[in-house]
Amino acid sequence: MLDIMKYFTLKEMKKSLVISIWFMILTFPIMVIKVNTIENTVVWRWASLLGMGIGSFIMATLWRYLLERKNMKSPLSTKKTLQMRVVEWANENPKVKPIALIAVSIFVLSFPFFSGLYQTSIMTTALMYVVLGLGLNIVVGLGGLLHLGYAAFYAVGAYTYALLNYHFGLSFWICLPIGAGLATIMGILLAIPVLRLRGDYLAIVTLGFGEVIRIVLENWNQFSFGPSGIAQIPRPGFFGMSMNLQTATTYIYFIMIAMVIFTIFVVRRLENSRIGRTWVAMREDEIASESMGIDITKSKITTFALGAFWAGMVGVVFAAKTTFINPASFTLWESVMILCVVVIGGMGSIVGVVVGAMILILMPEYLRAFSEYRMLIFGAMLVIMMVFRPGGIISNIRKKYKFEPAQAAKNADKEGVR
Amino acid sequence: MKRLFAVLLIVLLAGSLAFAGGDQEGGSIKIAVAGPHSGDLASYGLPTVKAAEILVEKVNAAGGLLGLQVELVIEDDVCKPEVATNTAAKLVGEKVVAVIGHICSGATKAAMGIYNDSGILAISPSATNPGLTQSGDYPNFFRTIAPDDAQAALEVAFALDTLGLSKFAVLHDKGDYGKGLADFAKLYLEEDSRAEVVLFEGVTPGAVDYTAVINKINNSGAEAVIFGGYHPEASKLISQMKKRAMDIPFISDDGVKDNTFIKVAGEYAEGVYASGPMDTATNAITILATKEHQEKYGEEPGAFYLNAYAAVLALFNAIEVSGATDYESLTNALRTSYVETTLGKIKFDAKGDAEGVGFSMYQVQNGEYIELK
Amino acid sequence: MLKIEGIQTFYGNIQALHDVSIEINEGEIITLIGANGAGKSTTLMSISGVEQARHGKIIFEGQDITHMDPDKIVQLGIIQVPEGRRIFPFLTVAENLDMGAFLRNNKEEIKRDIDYVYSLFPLLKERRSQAGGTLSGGEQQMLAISRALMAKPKLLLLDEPSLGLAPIIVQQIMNIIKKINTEQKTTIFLVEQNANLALKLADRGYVMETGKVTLNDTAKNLRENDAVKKAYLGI
Amino acid sequence: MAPILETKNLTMQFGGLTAVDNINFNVNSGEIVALIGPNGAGKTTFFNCVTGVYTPSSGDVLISTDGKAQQRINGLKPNKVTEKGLARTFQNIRLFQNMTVLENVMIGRHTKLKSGLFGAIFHPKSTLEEEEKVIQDSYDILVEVGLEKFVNELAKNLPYGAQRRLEIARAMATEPALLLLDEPAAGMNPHETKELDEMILKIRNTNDISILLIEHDMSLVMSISEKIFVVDYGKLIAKGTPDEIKNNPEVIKAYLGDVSDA
Amino acid sequence: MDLQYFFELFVGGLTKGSIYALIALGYTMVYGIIKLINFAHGEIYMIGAFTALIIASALSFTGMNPVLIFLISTILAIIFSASYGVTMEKIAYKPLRGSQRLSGLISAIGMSMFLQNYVLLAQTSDFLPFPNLIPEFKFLEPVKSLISPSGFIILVTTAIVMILLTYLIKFTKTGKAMRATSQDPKMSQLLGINISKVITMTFIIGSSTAALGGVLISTHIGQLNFYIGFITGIKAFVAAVLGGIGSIPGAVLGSFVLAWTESFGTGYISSDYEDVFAFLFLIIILIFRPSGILGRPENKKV
Repeated sequence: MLDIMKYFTLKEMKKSLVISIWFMILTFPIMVIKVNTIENTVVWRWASLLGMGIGSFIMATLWRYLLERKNMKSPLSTKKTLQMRVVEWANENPKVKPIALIAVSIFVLSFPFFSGLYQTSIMTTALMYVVLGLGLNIVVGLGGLLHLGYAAFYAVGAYTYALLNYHFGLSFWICLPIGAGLATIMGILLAIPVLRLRGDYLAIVTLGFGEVIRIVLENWNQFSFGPSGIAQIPRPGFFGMSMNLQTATTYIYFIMIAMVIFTIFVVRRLENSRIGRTWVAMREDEIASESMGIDITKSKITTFALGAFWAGMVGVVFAAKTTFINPASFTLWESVMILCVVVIGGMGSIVGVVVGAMILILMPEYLRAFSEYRMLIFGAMLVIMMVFRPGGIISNIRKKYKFEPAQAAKNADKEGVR
Repeated sequence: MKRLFAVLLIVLLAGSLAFAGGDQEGGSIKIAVAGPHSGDLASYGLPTVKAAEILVEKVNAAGGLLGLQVELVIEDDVCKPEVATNTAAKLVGEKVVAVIGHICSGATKAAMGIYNDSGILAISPSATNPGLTQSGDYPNFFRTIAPDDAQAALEVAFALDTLGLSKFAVLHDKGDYGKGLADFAKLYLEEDSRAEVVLFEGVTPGAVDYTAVINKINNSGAEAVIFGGYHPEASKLISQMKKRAMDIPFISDDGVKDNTFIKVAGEYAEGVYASGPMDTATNAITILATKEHQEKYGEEPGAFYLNAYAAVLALFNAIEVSGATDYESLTNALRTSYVETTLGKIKFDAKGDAEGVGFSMYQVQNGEYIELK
Repeated sequence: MLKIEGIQTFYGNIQALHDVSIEINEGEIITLIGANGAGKSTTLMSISGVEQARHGKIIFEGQDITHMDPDKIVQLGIIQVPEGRRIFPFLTVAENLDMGAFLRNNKEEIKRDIDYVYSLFPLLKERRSQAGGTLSGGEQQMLAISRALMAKPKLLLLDEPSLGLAPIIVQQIMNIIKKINTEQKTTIFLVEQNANLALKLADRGYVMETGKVTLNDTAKNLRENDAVKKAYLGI
Repeated sequence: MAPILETKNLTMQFGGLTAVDNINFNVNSGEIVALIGPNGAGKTTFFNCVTGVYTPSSGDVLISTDGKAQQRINGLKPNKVTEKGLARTFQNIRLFQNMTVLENVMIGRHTKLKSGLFGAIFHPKSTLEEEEKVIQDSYDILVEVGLEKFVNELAKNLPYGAQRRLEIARAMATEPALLLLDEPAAGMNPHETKELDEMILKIRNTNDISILLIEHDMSLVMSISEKIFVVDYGKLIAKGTPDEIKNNPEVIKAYLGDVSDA
Repeated sequence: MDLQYFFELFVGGLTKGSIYALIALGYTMVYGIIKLINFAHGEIYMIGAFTALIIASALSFTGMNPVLIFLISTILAIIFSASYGVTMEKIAYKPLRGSQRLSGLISAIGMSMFLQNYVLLAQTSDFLPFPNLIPEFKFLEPVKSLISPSGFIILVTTAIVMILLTYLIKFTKTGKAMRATSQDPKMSQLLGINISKVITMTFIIGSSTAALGGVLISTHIGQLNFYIGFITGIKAFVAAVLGGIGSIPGAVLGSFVLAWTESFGTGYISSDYEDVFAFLFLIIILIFRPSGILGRPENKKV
């Protein structure tokens, strides 16, 4: 429908040229002149100017093409998105589902056995972010409360296990519920002061809360061992069996698989329950929700508490997986990354969060091939994804209810009933 | 159900993607360099990469080790424990012989367990946490830097015995290196009846202004400042102190004994004391290493470059001496065989700390660190 | 003066206007009536260039303005008073009026026009240093019209000026609109839901349904049209 | 019997501004009552005081539902007021835009349901039955207001008139004793207004709900209300039957103007 | 308590507050217009400082007068930073207008990461000394222990910038257009205001003050690297929210209040918890004034 060739006309080329000249000037001091004020040397790198010019020329053309394509897409809403087509296709072929399910199960179950330590390890990390993302999704996606201090709850879980194990020798399985429980309590404690806040004000307060927790962990040596952290945290046990690195990693992988399934199960049920509906209503309109008899205070507290629950749980696994924790793991960037998982995947959507976690956690790992450029590329990818897919990768679809024709027949308009 | 299906499908796709990155086999010796190569701490990790690159290039040009080429595997851990475990798992998969790194003590601790289980040794140029060697939990760990407690002891002794001061403000940058050091300094000062710690505080790294802390030092009546941390904070502190006409001795550590500090703090650096490895300035290898860096990268080497250079040299030596690349022979060689490095002639003790690295105090005089004998 | 030829405008993926054609002559009061969501406001926004038409043409005084930027269109003399009045709540009344004259530079003329609108609405003069948000609905509507007048419109687009106002205020507003039309010779394009009111005031009218113009005639004829009577006049 | 809603000397001040000034007001069981007045006269503020969005500065809001004794509800939170049997709609539609039409009504049923966290996660029989019932009940309400064909549509995609009706349906779902409608006919054409007129009457007649509405559309107000209160500048300036109001000179001066022309 | 000590802390807070204010202004202006937390604003500040460093060093070889070098590099830093700000808006924010707010936030986060690493790769990861271009002058004794010369210059510059900005916003046409756009962009369009131009203008002004801040602060602390923008940016953002985001006097007041909290917290309690005091104070203020000190109360119209 839209031809890229159109961008090779003289007029369009001129536009691209102007843009590339702009970029050449813009990046001139930083790209071309390299100074070293320690040595007092200046190096002029003219080659990078040329590179910049060519690169930005191509990018400018491509960018305009893609942007226009994105803008043109809208009127033809009849054209199905890939997501819709996959869902439809799956619906039309009922046999596909069980087969795919079995295939996926086999793959998931056998993954650690053919992929090696590293793959298993990063996949476990990705799975941890799936759970974290789903937890934060309750607060941000469903409850509509922008939360930038989520890593604090994660830290609560991790420190719970590390400290209880260090002082009392409590095992992973005992600490798992305790960590989750303590995080939940922290969630409630945070929720109470911020009840009146909204939007960006809420964001900054939660950000502050996260930082406060981290700074306390950093400075309160007697309690948390400060920045040097806690080492030698045992990996989870399995009826006292001793495990080598390989089996232990595999074992944690399976714990995470189980946890992901458990989380999806619970979050799905919550989402479509009376409680879940109040969260979404609260997100949509607080005043209207109150007028419908919803207790906003209670609703906010439950979202924070339930969101924190998952973070606490994953925190315990985190401590067990890395065997070492210190406050450096729970910075603002951590909270931001989890938020990115939710937004990039598609807010409010479970599948979206899963996809988002996979992309965001695995992408930097696979970008390792680009070594020092990987964070540059990652930053650029975030921008590009948001520009071309601002709603996230997977859009959330509200649950549809089916009504028997007999009921619908009361008013005899079957058209609208889907 | 529909969604679950989609979820699983995605896992499948992601997994197969993950699988695509396989590893290749070759007739080479793989050595890893791990540390922060991006993010805020990159400046402490990248010099190590450069040291390794220079030495590997040199050794390969000369025919390699044991007749094999040396291959570098460089992995970023952003100084985060959780990333370090993944990095470590990847290096295990890559079948590296040894790791030069990690840089931060926290990340090192997280990774060491994995290396230990897989029979890989690591030599860190910068992880100073005493527990790494003293706890005995990490038999595969070596380092070419003095642990916090040793440096702190030296600084305290210097301040008390040589300078004869008694009231101290102990500051740190809240990081695992700086705070660990400051904690020990405080401990040793308190053990000594001559000394009094009038102030013990952490400064916020990256903050733009330390006026309040400086006011506080001023108000506390401290006769000297002992600072644990790196040079950026140190130079901010010292220059703001001097600009405010506060001229009391400033004693710091290895993280500050860096030429960058003098360049950054300029005239304000004059008179600052710092502890650091002995005889680096006159050491021929050190001069060579600095020159090589200048030639290859056109700039002065960064933090821990010399330590990293020493670590790589020690490793190469161990490989050549033992004639093997297995864990047993290498650790054995590291512990028994002396090698000439940028830090002097060293070998490692049973716990993994470098022996033969003499530590002494330096002072900035006329824009240079001068060793105080 | 203004000629709209078969424009089609989209809101994201929804087509809001299908082949809408309207003609306005100088000095006329033209009204566009129709139910909520019929596309009346979209038509105005397309003229003002805020929601640009994807197909079709809008010609103003012989100039194609279909794809012009909104500020250029304002410069040509097409000013809109949008639905809901949209007073800047934290600017004072006087500053709101200043904003109306944003594109003008002749200080004297501006001064004269301010005096003129204060004469139309003496109440605004009293409240000139009060924040716009503190005015009542009726006062806000007056301010909105005044603000538009400050731009010296040749063609004034009014979107639902009666919405949410007490009957007595609605009447005042309608009288003022008529006055502006006769005194200032300003052409007026009035979008209204209150068809009764609009057709009393207008010379000609267009009827819009689901994004299409279905009828167009003199106001008088429209008022007597049975379909219009039934659907819009509530008779 | 006590009136279903009564206010005594109700006053609401914002800073120096008195938006509601000493209003005495009542709605008896089964009545349709209208509250009219110029823009900015304090009608919506009055609504907000009654429904708990604002806490009145002074005076009493008293309600008596199901023949129970009067109770004072000043300062109760909106959700508590709703639980006591008052439901409302909003001047500028406040639907849950990204939820389906059915879900909007289901939210309205919130206070009538019990299941909590445990129920949501473990799906005991009671929860499943409750969910099934709420879906059916909500659907029935949609049928009642003629919106069943939109059942799975997102609220934001509904035509304007349908959105207004959905708001009423949602309020109805709370099973109120008194329904407060804030300009329900705003933005509707005469045809839609007429349908609304019928709907309101039907709601009152079949469900025995009292109705209080704010409205500018005089044809609607005059045709369905039994009692009209007129406010101006926060003060009550008149009350009476539609005929009385139409001929009240003060009301004409302040509000109606020449009615025949509007 | 010791009055001299109190006064020292007070003045220390004043300097620090001025630093925050220069950056917070840009945050608050951009937020006011496009309701976006521009996470990458700190990076603009960093790029401003870096550009000044690069140009100053390059010029220093020509043997030019240091004051002239300082002026040229500052002006160029401002021009380049403003260009970066504008380009960033066109690439990362403009296509997102009308999408959900969170998308813009993520885009800004991505931009921040990108710019950090761009400078890291194109220049260096090390700390570089910032040439001291401001002619040194020494205060006499009572002042000397209160404030450093560079601190004083920052204080004065902030005051001048504040006055200019207030004038610009209150009385000029551009300023009025900015205020109108922040209140109702669509209506502003209908009155002939070119919104894109207003947004561009906002980014230019915001980025310029950030660049000016970058140059002055780097002179003050004498060093910089690619990461300096992040922490300072967060602090400035906190200051902007504290004062009431979107409000220009609010940003300045918030900056001072934040800096004093930190200064007195450090002075009388401990700098270990410097940031904790800052954040706790923020939380307490927001509990009692949910829109910040000078913020407009959220319109709870029903």
